[in-house]
Amino acid sequence: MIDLPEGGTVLGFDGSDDAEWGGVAAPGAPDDGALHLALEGWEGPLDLLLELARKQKVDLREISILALVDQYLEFLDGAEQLKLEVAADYLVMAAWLAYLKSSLLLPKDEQEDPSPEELALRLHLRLQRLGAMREAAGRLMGRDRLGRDVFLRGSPEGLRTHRTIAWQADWYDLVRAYGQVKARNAPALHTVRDRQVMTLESALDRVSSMLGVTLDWMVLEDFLPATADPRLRKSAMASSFVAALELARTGRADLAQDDIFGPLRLRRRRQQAPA
Amino acid sequence: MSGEPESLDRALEAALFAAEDALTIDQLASHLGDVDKGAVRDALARLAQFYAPRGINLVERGKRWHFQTAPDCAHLLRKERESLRKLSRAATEVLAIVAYHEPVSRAEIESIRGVQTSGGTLDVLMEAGWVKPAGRREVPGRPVIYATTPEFLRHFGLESRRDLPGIDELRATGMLDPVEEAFAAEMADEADQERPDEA
Amino acid sequence: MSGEPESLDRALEAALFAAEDALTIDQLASHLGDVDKGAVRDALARLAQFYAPRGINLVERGKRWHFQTAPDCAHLLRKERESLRKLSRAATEVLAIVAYHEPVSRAEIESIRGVQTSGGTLDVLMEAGWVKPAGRREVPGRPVIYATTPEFLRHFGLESRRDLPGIDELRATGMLDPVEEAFAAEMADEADQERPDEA
Repeated sequence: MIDLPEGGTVLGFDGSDDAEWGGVAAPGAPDDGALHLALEGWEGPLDLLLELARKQKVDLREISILALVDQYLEFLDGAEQLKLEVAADYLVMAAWLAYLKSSLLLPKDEQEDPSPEELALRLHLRLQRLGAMREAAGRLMGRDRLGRDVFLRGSPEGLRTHRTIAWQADWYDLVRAYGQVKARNAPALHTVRDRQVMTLESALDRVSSMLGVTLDWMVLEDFLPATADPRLRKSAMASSFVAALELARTGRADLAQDDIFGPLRLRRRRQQAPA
Repeated sequence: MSGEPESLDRALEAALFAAEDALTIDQLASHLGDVDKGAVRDALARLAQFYAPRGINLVERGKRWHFQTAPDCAHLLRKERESLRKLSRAATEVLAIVAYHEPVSRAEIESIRGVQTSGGTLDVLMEAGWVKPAGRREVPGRPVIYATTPEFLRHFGLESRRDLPGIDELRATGMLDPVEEAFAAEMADEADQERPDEA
Repeated sequence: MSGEPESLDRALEAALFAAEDALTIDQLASHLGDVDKGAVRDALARLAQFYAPRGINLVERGKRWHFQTAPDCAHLLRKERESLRKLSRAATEVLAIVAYHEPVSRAEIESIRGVQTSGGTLDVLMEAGWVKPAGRREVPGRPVIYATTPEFLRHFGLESRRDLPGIDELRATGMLDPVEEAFAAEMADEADQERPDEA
């Protein structure tokens, strides 16, 4: 059983449904404003039919479809404000209902398929479902609603998750950091290691004096002093090389090298007769 | 519950009282430092019972718990709080259809209401936080389907959708079935009933 | 208070719960429809007593009444999530300098470190609770001087600052080696330690 609330008068629907919806605005904010200007707040033909059916004050299953059809057509006749261009749905429904009515009145054996009874049943079912939802909406809106009937705490403190940083350092880190600071800033004493070198002067002396002994080519290495210290040997090599270049530049020696990185040879230059 | 309240009860009271949103048992358990969820559940039941006769109630809405004022104290509080947005009748109907039929497409809503539903109506419901898109129906056109939200349950004081007023009765009487199904069922019934007459 | 609460008590509970601010007795009385103020006062006293042992308390603050979470439950409202973070090398150095030289000004710290120290570094150490300002040095400019805290000693497991090793000990343990050498030595150590795993 669907228990439908009572409505206002059939033709003078004036939105007095308000109270039944638990404070929600009933008409006035329809889906299609223009339509409702003409039809005073009905949400389409089905809505109007449901409203008319409710006026029969019987279970929706028991309503007389014929009576409903008559009321619908009568209503459309009486709706003076009806604007054709916006009420097309209503007129289509009216035409369909007129057809349904005539079919219902015809003798049974002249009926086509689907039978008018089946069409009427479908209409019944649709009205029932819409009625059920409308009633459910009413009951829903009538519940104790948050912000209307029940309230949340006015000013909750809120639950918060605080992220804190727990700094980590241990004794070792600390002490070592101090040690490093100290070490970094300790007065630094730089000592240059004492290293044996052969100076250019001594190389010049040595090479030129050795050149005086022979007129043959000699490899540069032959001029180096005998030493086990590789560093000193490197230094002697560098100085002797520079000395050889110096002797060549001043015309006292000839320098020859057959290939790149080949042995560097030098010999005393023959004294030209000063002509 | 008499004498000193248990410390878990006190902790739950404090947390729920301070919370800005309703909290699930999981959230409560983790917030209170990984308390056993069964214990939280028991304590919540105990507290709900304890607060039932008072001016503040502890309620569960869609698996979330919160404190709210007792419904019968509404008249004392309402005068200051008339900010609740009025819903159009179209919107209340669409909301009811979504709630009782969910998930439901716009075409299905329209077929029940016998009228086109403007997008604005669904928007209002979505803006209120009561309805949300819930995927698409895997039929040609893949229409968007809509369902209610936890906030809907909270607002209307429902523990779950099973608490929707009259839903069992509506389901039992086939009022939630599509017209075509109901029609087929009725025709079958009639055939059954007519057979004895014909015999 | 036992059995059913009185309706005034319930009304006060609901009103105080939903209120955004603390309310005076006058406000409560007029809000609830011109109830007798004496009755409101009595009811508030009754409620305060009723809620005293619970996780929510009803308290009066400067003639205004409001609900608040019980002070001993306050820690439940803030879930502390600690994230551990290792002190940066700069901060560790500054901390070490403060520990060895305290009390010490920022300029002194900088001169010992040989680099400028950002204010943030000292802030981190103060946030960690290991360093605190310890007055001002009575020299021109009156710079703030810093010292370590008891929490510092606790964290580092020191009975007193005298437990910090001296320079000679540091040298003996290789802690005065220049950073690069110490680093190289550590890398070598690590390589040694890793080798067995690889084998």
